[in-house]
Amino acid sequence: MAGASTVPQGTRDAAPPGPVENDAAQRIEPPKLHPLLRFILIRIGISILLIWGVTVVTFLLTNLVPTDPVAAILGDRAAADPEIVAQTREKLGLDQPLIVQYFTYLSNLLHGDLGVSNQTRTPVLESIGQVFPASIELGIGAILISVVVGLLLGLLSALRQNTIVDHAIRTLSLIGISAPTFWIATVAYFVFFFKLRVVPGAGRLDPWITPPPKATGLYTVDALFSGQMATFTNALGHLVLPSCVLALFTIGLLTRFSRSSVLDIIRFDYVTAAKAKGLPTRTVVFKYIFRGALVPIITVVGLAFGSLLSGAVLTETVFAWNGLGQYAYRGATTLDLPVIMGVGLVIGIVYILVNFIVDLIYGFVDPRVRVR
Amino acid sequence: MSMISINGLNLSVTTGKTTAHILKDVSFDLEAGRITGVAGASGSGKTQTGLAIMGLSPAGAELSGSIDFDGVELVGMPAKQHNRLRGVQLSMVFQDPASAFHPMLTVGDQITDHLRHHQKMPKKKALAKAVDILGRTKVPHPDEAIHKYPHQFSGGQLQRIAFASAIICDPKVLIADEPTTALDVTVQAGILRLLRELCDDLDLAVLLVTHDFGVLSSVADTIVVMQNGVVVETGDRETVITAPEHEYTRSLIESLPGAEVAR
Amino acid sequence: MSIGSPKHPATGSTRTEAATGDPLGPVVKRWQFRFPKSLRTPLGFVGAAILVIWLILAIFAPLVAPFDPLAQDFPRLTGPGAENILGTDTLGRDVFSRIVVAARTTLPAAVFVVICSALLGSVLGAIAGYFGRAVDEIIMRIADLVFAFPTIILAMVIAAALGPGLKNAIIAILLVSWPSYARVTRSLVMTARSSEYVIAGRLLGFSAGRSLLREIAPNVISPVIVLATLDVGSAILTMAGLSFLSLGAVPPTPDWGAMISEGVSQFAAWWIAFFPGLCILTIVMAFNFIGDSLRDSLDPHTAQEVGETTS
Amino acid sequence: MTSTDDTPTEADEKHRSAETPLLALDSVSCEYKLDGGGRFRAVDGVSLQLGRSEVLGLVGESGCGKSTLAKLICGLEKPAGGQISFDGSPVRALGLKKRDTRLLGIQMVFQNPYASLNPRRRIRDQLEDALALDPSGRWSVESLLDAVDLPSDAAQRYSHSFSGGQRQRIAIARALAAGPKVLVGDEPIASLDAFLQARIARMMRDLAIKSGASMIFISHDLSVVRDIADRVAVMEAGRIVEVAPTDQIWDSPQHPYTTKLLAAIPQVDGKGIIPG
Repeated sequence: MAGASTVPQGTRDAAPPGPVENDAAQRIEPPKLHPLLRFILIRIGISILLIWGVTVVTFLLTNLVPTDPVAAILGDRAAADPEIVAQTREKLGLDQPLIVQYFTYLSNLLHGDLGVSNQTRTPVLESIGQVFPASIELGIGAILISVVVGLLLGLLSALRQNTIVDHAIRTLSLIGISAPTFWIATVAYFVFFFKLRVVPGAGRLDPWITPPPKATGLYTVDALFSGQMATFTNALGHLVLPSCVLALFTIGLLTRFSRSSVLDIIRFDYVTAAKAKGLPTRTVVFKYIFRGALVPIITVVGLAFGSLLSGAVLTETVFAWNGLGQYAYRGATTLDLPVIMGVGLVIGIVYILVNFIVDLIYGFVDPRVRVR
Repeated sequence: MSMISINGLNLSVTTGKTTAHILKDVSFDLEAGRITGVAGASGSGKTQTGLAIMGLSPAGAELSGSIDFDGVELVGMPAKQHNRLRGVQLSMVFQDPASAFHPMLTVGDQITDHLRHHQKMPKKKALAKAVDILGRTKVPHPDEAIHKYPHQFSGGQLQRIAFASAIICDPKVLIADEPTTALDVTVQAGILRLLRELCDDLDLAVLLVTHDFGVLSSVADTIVVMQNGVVVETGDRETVITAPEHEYTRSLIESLPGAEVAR
Repeated sequence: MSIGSPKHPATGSTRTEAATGDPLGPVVKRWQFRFPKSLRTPLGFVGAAILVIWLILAIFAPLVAPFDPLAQDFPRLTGPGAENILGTDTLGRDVFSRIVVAARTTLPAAVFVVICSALLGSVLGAIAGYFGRAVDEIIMRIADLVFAFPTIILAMVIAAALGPGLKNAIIAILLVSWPSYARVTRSLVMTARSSEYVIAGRLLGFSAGRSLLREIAPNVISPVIVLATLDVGSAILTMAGLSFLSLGAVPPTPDWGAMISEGVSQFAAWWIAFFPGLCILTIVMAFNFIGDSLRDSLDPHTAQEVGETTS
Repeated sequence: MTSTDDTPTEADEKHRSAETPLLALDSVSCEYKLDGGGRFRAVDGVSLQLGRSEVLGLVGESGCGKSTLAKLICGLEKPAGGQISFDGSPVRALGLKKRDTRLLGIQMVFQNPYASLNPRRRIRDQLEDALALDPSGRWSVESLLDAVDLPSDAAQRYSHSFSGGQRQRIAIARALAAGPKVLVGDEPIASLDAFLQARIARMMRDLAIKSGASMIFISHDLSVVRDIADRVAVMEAGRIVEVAPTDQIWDSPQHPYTTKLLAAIPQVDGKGIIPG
């Protein structure tokens, strides 16, 4: 009975600084930095360490492996002459102790010197600078497609768990991550260009169209800025097939991952609580379920970017897309070590930076990191 | 007249090829201004009874029988129609307050989104009402609380916020599923007192699901004892606790520590 | 009142949950072979079937292949037809024979590399996870360094430095793939190490080795097997990628990746690239189907550790 | 109630502390690092003694440090300060070493019955591991299972075929099999169905005392502790605020926090009185 309950003397846990919580506070030595600042500083530290580690890896691979750089530079005939070899070694600093060589290498890197291509004799960094925007354009196209499609398919699959839709999406995504991207590229190019003629041919633009004035190096963006709509449409048309092909693998990856994180979230009480408030399905799905699943998904987008970079190296050649990938492909097939190492270094650093940004987004999105 | 009248309610859940009968011929009433406590061991179907009223039975569930809510039949009601009752007339509070709130949304957002949806109330007005309601459920500094995130509150405070969210649309029925189980004993008393006050002041029909006879003895007006999906005993609080009729109820009460001393 | 007596009044509740005989169900046999049961899904079945076909093809390749895969006996670039059922390549070799013979190197190489990296990675991961501190830091920082590169990029850099060839490609893939095992095993071992049954064993005086081998290992091994199954697929893909970059098996050895590479410049002769790619697709798919079915049979938490990503 | 039959008088209490206690904690502290930086003092200068054949109840609310204290006693946490001694030997943090044989007399029953048994090993194997430590040979696998009311064919099974209450009884059997002198129960009944809690707690006390062991029973449930403990220690915010014989705690609590805890327990009397 209501009447039987005794008169409250102020509810204990509600009284603002309750005695128990006050004591608990005394037991905590507060962190010296704001958690978000600490989080960012740690991420920066880790990224710098990793980038340093990447330089060590590329240096060691260039210097410790059986392939003799001197022989590669000199060619067979000159390499047979010990005197020329010795001279070259000295010129390249190869007679120095390894640690000295590393610091020379590092200081060269810091001055933007990634070495010179054995084949073309052009500085590696310069060439990378020229082809980099093409890959960025392709990468952005592919990541946009794969994030949108992957997340939606994953969400759909999870919300329709164990239905025919779910099974179909799961099977397709498994097939998607099973196909070699460079093969899909070949087949897609053959079908859509060679047979059906629904997409434009290789390259970033039709050969008779001049590239837009260079600002960002991304043809679509530059064309828009300079108001050349015809060039823009053409560049966009050329972008469609390569980015879709490149996105295929990451779509599979993201679909599978977002499905499992959504299934994870659905089990939480707060989803039931949202339903118990009579909110429309749309709100429950997008405000509650999707937002919860987003945090783990964000981190995977960083990983997905890595597979995009790998995919680019293997597919750009097929589309004659003059980017980092095609540059790397040429370097690999001619065993041009400075080129390969340069590309490896640059991609490693880009990948680390992307993951750093992804971590920051994560930190800002999740209030448990952001708010003390 | 009863606010909710459950009559011959059956619930079976089919997963794959197996069908489990969760509720068998369950009947009892909820009355406005009274707390009906449902007791039972885990797996007795007490939680599923509450979820059935809310229309939130698990996937693969089949309901039969009747749940009459103020003249409206809830069993077999179309989902959309049920959705218009949820949060407005039927509301619910969960066991673990830490997991019943979305960690990435502010408290103010979460306790007003159904108010804004159902009553089309503008955000500003809704938040003002939220401050009001949080004060009523004795959450400290309500005007600051609405801008905070769930992890910034203790379990007891979050449960008070959950009660605020449950009553903000002036519901007629409140289902409290083990609302104090996750809390410390000193915090529990405050939450029970809040539940009693809300029930009396707002004339709520409360369904209190718990396995704790101490809780039932403190706040329940009527006690329903369930075992394996069957109601084995229904009666007023004092009778069920001091003179249980059914053997199962007796064994439950006798298994409590120090029960002899209490009598 | 007698304490702890089974005749305590609380029997009401114990009657439902206790105690004797039948409610426990049948006793489980000790070494039950569990995999076939978890493969009893449509995907698992399809995967197993495809894999069996490939195994048969690879084992009996010399009998299956109609011609010498290296012999340049035929007109160049003939489309699929009666004699050369999948056509001929730019040097007039039979595509079908080359495809079948290539399976004999790809399959064992992929399985070998996965077994090695699973062993290496999970042993390192278990050590890191169990002993923690400096050992953990060293092992996991090296792993992080590998993770700092996209897989194929690092494999490409290593393979290029070592020089082209199947052996070097295998070394490269081994070097880039062990860290995922290390990471998963470490995390599983850390969870197990702090779980109460392992602590109970430590309190009974188990040594670190005994607790790792007898208490933890049996609970970690199946997720590692699942990961390895999924990983055979990625190993085949990486190997094909390296061959595509001319960093895999050296010509004229038949190799799927290299065949696709050859086909890229021969669009009109689509069959040169199409069929080897189909081979890669089906066999990777088989391993992914099997791995996915196995993964679903793990408990949800462990399945999450195995993860969706093998980037 | 048996627990009150042999409740020590105050004189007994003094006498007992005069001889060397079985387990003694001397101003023990423990700190944790927090996730976002900062530190948390979980246990703050705790001194406590446990006599022979005694059941000590340790009560407090969540986060008060009672579980950390249990880990410290078992050597599973490294103390930031103070000493723990068991039967004359110092308790040192276990780390990665094999456990000191002199400390094998401290065994523990954990909170979560679903994690305390190895899912991949038979119950028999797990019990035999523990039996190997007890030279007296007073227990066998069968007699252990019988003592905790389980059929002897349970030995052949894996843990997944048992309910939570059954698993916890197996965990108790395993701890007893090692022939402990001190049995530490860290919230051993908290995950069980309410109607099983008192029964399992009484079973633990009964078996511990019968086999000549002492027990530290950690719980947030004061009424269960009252049922089975000889003495009760009340813990608040990392400190022990009051230690006294069980009846004394109930009848004349000295510390305001003890009073508050006791006042918050709802009575099962059907009178509709909200405690506190």
